[in-house]
Amino acid sequence: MEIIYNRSGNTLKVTCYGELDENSAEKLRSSLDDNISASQAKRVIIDLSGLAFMDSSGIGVLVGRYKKFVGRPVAFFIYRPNTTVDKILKLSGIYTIMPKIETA
Amino acid sequence: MEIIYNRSGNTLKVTCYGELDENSAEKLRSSLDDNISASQAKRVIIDLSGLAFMDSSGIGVLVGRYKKFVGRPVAFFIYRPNTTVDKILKLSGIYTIMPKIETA
Amino acid sequence: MNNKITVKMPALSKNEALARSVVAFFAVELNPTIDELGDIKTAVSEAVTNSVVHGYPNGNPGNITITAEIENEDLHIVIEDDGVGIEDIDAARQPFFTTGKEEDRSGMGFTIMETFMDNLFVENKADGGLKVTMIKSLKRKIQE
Amino acid sequence: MNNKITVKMPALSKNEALARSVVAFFAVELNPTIDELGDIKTAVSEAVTNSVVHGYPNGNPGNITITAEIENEDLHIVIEDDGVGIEDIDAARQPFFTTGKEEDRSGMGFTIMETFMDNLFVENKADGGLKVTMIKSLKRKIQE
Ligand SMILES: Nc1ncnc2c1ncn2[C@@H]1O[C@H](COP(=O)(O)OP(=O)(O)O)[C@@H](O)[C@H]1O
Ligand SMILES: Nc1ncnc2c1ncn2[C@@H]1O[C@H](COP(=O)(O)OP(=O)(O)O)[C@@H](O)[C@H]1O
Repeated sequence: MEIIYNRSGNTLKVTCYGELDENSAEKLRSSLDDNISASQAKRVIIDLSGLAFMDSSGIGVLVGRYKKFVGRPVAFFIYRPNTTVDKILKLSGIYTIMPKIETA
Repeated sequence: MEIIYNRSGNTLKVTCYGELDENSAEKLRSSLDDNISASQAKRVIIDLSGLAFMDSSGIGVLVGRYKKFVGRPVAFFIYRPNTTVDKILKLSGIYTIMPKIETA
Repeated sequence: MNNKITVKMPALSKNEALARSVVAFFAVELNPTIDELGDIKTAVSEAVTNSVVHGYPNGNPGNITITAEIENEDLHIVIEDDGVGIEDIDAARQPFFTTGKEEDRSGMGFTIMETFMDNLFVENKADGGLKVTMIKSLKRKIQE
Repeated sequence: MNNKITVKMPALSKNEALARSVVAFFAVELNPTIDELGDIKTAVSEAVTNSVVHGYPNGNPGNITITAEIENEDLHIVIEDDGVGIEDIDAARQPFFTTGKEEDRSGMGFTIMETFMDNLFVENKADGGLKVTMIKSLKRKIQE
């Protein structure tokens, strides 16, 4: 699992590469916490297009980040999940708290 | 296992893609027999650069083709094996009957 | 002859990727679509992760055994551990139910298995541990 | 905890690719080079192909069991079948020795296993069938 950050204005874009499962979740979790806090960005766009695989451990990470940063001035968006990942995200209802966007 | 033929003059170039093992050997064996006979080529160049995997079943196919066509006016050459395949081919001594060439 | 593989490995995080990859590789024989393969990998990953995360709460992980079998055009997958099992299976299968740390686990594992596969059976084994059976039908609905 | 997987499958041609891929996937934990991974895949393929081609000459293929285990920085691989075994193992291990059809088999299987791995043991099992044990040391000779 590789994680790349791109800052532009108030927006922090996070691109994830590889496989996101229980084994790699902790790496993404602590990386997001550190980088979001440090950046003080207002918008975090999570680009999932580079993920070859994700299971519900990924939902755990995303929902966890939402809960951690709720009340602070930062909004999360999800960008370009593949078909299977999109199905999981829909099932979990996460798009109501982290909307899916079509352009980033 | 995919097999592509290119004819130019007296030379027939055979390029193999995929994995060559006992399971796929028969396909290559009968394809070579049919195409070499039909082509009446004098030189057959077997390009192995597209092979992701080959085990000793591949040696069986190559030695078998040599024996089948020996005495007929056709010579075989091997082109671009990867490191592991090259080690197997050296071990088997096949380069004495099917020389490895550097350009094709 | 129906093809069937059995894979046994310790319930370790680092084996999750191997587990789902083996089953996916095996399933290729049934000529699945990329989306079907994604469904299968995800469902297997959920069940295997559960054995890793919930099966052996006292440390000292035991084994996970995965069986994949082709019956006609169906893929049968069984994932078993020798861990603690589940007291109330009906409750555990509800969406968002989790006994894990809320920070980490979504409680969506069984829901995903159920949605992505055609059949899901969950049972405690007589000698301890959980047995999850899932079936994916790969019959082509429209003749190609 | 040392990692160890066991895979069981029928001795069918079409399972050769799965067998070598599982072991290669497992070996990645030891951080092998691409060439080392090629050696391992090839050696496993030779042993598995032997069980498929020679183990069950009367049709009705039985199982192949593959065990891969990490011990320190060594990869231990055991490939077993329940077939006919080998009468004269020393002869069978000679380069170019084959009882297969000369058109197909090169007789180089055991030679390749021996060359590509650091240790090779071949024995008939008490209850029938062949057991091939190979060890590849993945210790980095030069500290990186
Ligand atoms: N193999 C298992 N062994 C013991 N308990 C399990 C196992 N699998 C699932 N469970 C229980 O079922 C609950 C629901 O599982 P699941 O729907 O996959 O969600 P999650 O894993 O996110 O908690 C788990 O929180 C756990 O209590
Ligand atoms: N699993 C096995 N069961 C029975 N016989 C075997 C087995 N493996 C190898 N043999 C015997 O050993 C011989 C040499 O094997 P090998 O060096 O791999 O060459 P090849 O497979 O090309 O014949 C085979 O021809 C066969 O007679």
